[in-house]
Amino acid sequence: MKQNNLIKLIFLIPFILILTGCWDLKGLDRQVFVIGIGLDVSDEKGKIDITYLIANPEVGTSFAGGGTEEDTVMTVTMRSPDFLSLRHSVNAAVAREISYDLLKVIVVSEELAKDEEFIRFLYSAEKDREIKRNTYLIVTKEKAAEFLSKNDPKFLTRPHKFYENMIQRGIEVGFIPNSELHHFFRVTEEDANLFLATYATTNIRQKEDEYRINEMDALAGDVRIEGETNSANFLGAAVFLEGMMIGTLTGVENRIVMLLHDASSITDILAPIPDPFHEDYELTVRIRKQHNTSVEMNVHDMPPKIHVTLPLTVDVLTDPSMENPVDNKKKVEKLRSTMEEFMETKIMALVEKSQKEFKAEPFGWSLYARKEFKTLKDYMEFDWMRTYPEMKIDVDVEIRFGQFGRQPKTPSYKGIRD
Amino acid sequence: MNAFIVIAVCIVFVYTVGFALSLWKQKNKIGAMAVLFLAVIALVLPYFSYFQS
Amino acid sequence: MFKVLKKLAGKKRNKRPVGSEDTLASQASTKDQSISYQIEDNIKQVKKIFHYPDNKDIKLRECKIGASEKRVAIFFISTITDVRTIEDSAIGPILKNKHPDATIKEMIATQNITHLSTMRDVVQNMNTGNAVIFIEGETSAYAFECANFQGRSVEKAENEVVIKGPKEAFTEKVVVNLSLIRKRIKNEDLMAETVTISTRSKNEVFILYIRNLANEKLVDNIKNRLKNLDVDAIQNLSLLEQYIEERPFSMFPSVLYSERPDRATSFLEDGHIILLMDNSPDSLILPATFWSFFHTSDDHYLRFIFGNFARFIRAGAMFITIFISAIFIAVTTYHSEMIPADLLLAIAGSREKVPFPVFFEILLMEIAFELIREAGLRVPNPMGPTIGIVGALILGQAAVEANIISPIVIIVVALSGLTSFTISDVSLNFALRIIRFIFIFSAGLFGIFGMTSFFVMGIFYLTSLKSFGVPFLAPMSPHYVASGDTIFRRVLKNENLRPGYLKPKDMKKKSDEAVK
Amino acid sequence: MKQNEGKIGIRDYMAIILLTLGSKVSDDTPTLLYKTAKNSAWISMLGIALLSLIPILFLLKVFSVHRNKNLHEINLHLFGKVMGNLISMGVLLLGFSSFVLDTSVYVDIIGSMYFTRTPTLALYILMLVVCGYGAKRGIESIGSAAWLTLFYLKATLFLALIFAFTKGNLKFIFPLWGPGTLEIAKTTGSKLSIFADFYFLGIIAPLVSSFKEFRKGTLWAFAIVVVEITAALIIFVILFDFTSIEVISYPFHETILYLSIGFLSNVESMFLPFWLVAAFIRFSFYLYLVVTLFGGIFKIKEFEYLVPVFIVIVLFLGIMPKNLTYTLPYLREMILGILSPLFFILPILMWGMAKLRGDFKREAEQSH
Repeated sequence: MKQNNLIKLIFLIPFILILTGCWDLKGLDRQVFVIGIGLDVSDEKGKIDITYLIANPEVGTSFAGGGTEEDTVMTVTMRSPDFLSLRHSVNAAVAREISYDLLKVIVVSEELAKDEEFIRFLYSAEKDREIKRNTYLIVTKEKAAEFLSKNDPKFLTRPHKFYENMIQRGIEVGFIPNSELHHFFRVTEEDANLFLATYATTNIRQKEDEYRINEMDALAGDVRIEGETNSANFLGAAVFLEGMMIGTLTGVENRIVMLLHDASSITDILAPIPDPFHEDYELTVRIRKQHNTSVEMNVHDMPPKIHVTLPLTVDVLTDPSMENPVDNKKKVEKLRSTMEEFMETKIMALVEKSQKEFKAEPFGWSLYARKEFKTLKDYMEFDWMRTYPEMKIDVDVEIRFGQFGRQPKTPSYKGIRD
Repeated sequence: MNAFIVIAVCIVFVYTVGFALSLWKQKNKIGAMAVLFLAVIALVLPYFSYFQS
Repeated sequence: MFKVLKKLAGKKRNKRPVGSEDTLASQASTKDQSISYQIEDNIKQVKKIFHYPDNKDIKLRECKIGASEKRVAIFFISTITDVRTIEDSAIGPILKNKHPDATIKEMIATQNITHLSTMRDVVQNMNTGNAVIFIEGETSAYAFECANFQGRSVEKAENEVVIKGPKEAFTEKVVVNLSLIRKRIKNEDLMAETVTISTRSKNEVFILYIRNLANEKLVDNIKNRLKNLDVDAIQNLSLLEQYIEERPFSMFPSVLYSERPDRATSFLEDGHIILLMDNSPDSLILPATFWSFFHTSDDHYLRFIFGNFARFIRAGAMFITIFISAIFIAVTTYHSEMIPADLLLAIAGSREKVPFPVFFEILLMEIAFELIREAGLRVPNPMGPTIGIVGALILGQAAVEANIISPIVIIVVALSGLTSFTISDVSLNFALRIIRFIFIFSAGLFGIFGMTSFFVMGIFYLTSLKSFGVPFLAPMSPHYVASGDTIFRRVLKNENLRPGYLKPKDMKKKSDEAVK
Repeated sequence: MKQNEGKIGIRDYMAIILLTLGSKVSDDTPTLLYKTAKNSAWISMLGIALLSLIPILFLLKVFSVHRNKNLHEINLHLFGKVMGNLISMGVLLLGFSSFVLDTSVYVDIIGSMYFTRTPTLALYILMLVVCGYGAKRGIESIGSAAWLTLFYLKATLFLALIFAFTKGNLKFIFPLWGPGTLEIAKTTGSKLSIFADFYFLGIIAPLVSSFKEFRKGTLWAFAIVVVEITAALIIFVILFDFTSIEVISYPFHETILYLSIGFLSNVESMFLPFWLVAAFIRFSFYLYLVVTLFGGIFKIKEFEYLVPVFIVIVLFLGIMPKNLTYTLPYLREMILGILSPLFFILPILMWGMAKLRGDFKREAEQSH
């Protein structure tokens, strides 16, 4: 018995040794890492122009062997039916194997995103094992190829770092939506909602009068930013319905969507809003959402009604009119009512825009509707998409004041000017 | 690869037949037949499933 | 098939050793005689057996008893006896004897004196350092103890170092070792039986156990195994270990080897059995489980949290030493997506100028490390550390500068080498180092899939392993009632049970009152 | 102390069940449920659990009077020599085919999700060699290995599920009744055999140290497994929503592909080894069961010598289905469909036979 085991073991060794093939082996130094994939319309039907943004691993490392003066990135554009076959065809120009391990973004030009065919190309991403569902989708105003090659981040020499940080920060402050492919597929398949994708451009307007000044209620490219900084802007959202781009949202609109949507991870928003005490000035407030939005729905009425209550905690951080609202109950009330009104109008404008212009909603309210139905069949018959534009929606903002800055009181303006 | 598979299958076949023989000697004839049957299946099966496709 | 193989395997085993014509037999036949009435014959006989006077340290002193004028012959081997004792307590009193009727027992002033009736006993006594006295006209001889073997004195433990706790270690003299243990267990139930295990050199093994604790079956099993050994000579315990273990080809040791009397004692108190032998500055503890190799005495000498912290570190080190090189290979060649982006680029960047694939690079450095290690061990003492520094630092640095090895590989290999030193048990240490290479191969061939396959096979192997009937991973699995001292230990007060896998006669280590 | 040679304790026994049944969340079992029960798969799972309890309890009842017999011996005892052997043979055949299908599903997962370029055959051989080695080492070794690794395997699974839960949206489980109660009931009926493994566990019943532990272990493990699978089913839904979940073939792997934990953005290769260990132990156990049952039917005592030949047969049967991703679910469903009624009826039948033969009365007399 014991002897036999030994013999078995001896049998096993060649099993393992001979069977080995190293089939999936890929040396790190024999790969190049794609950080971003750009998709553009091509004039040939069934094909698209695909651009790879490839990182140079040697940049940013300091080794005894001596550094190099090579470029940080390179871009390659080729025409291809999808981005699976391209991985090999691109080797005509690129020396090493293409790896998607570091793939962070898929960039789509607005032109292609608005094309009906777009969804066909994007779905090949779900088939490729190496493309992760947490890759971000970015829509650019110009051609994706142009965006990728023109974008020249400052300070962040590693391109993946740039995209990672830019998107992370953008989502945190609410300028851009969380546009993971996972959500794209999910929303598209659910077929009831709008999907929001990050909107970005390097095509910054040059004419003075077309700039918007110091306000985020704009799309990427429309904001005036001076000085030498990154050549790309990430602001606002591209709106997708059934896998096709149908419009855009500005930065502020995107923030509203994220505030209303429970699933978004927005933590706090710093924003200027009009000072109720003095027309010329704006107060800076920090808006935090501490509870989930409460959505009451009556789907059995015709038209269905939705009542949304948005509980917000607001810290008033500046007081340019130097009115010291903290002291005075009346002033606080005034502040509250004007603020609520201001927000409600902003929100209602967006809701109306979604009902009229997009005919679908990005707020995730269909999820609340689901609770009202017992089975999927009932829910399908209700047809959220068709019903939504006719719904009666009203939004109620409830503000609780938090802190009033580090030092709640300011000396009164008049007192100083005396 | 193929050669290796053939050799491995043959080794297993011989091994199992040996076992069947020893069962036969232990007067467990049904068992021996069953094991022999398995061994034959193991020998023939690769032909149909692996080498034909 | 398997029958044939069995036969083949069996045949190899039963091969008779070539040229087994035994001179041992003739040696034995001369010894089988009884002691003669004639002292002349006896002296001649002993002289013949010991090849006196060719054998230089065999001494014979002939004299006559002072009063009765009987002839007396005293034999001893001068190099292993205390000559002074012989002079003072035997030769002196015999010569100065005044009473003609006095027996030899009345004359000699040593602690004990034994009566020998065959030549075999005579030879054996002389070989163990006793002096033998023949007296004219008597058919028996007398032996008295005066053995004095040379050896070291008790020194510090070198391989199993502790920070806190006793420092003394076993020496090559079994008497000293036994005394070190007796010093710790002052109990008449501590048994120290001897078994002679070799036919030519007559090596003796002391089997130590506590009578009312250790399982009798276990003791009998081990005694039988020792008695059944049929070898000419087993010099010391390290060799004996290989004779009595069940799986000589196994990667894992099944007998614990310790040079610390305190450690041996604590195992004795748990119901284990200890083997001691002359010429071995250590003890064999059996049965041994995986955990006993993993533990050190320090774990219990240090306070609960510190001891467990040490264990935690050691467990981590064990994991690292086995896996890190393999993981590095698997991850960089098969699963590069799991490396964080910056690190991935850093590794890829550093590898651009390196000529070898990762697998080969790691293998190269691991082998280099093992070379340095082996060299450092064999080099004369003062040069040892120098070799280490030269090897590790200079070689590594130069290899990186010459773009032969990427710097990250140096980190990985250094880490895996460094962590391997945390396992103090020599056998386990070797096992881990070899297993590391197997993992490196499996990772190079199948990535994480290969590693996991091998790992699972290892687990299956470990769980089926037994040391003298005790599962290797007990009491963790299969579960036994025990003090719970496996990866982590408990508070000392709560470790109040003996390990159940030994089936000790008394499970409770402490009575409840003592705990309170 | 209590452990005799060749027997396993309650820990090892439970660990085996938890690994073999618990790892069903990570193969294509969820997909089969989602296919018809959609987002209410977890409800149908609870239904299956409730329904499975009946045969399991009957089975335990039967085992309680035949403590030293294994499944095959009980079959012989209850149904007579011919019928008993036939039933055991049928059970063996079904068990064997589901073993073949399960392994090929796993190999398909490994091949399509992690080792895309490695030939299936190579993966298959390596996996079966490891499992064969485990099966040859015997039930004690498998049990010990299961118990040793159980904690780590479950901890990582738990971690993955927790992270998935934080990423998901709980509202996706609505509408609660999914495709309607009828569909859910249908799913419950046809997929009952998810717990058919409990029937096969009867093969090792006498190897558990005592019947009390066998019963306790079975019931506890059953409860834990039900909770585990239900939780996983809910979590997959709230992560992917009912539309996507239908198209995903291996939800667990899709989940770990999507997850990112802290600074590690791709963690699937970190979960892979743990999942693999579970798979190896699971299939070692299955192989052991199949070989033991075969040995039992044909009275072969040294059944471990059969392992190599079974490996070869499984291997070449497993690679046979062409176009794995299309035929596998179909075959799997077929086997599950056959097993479901059998799993429900056989134990009741066994109980009935035992009742007829008066086994229970004798037991009662003995206890007095």
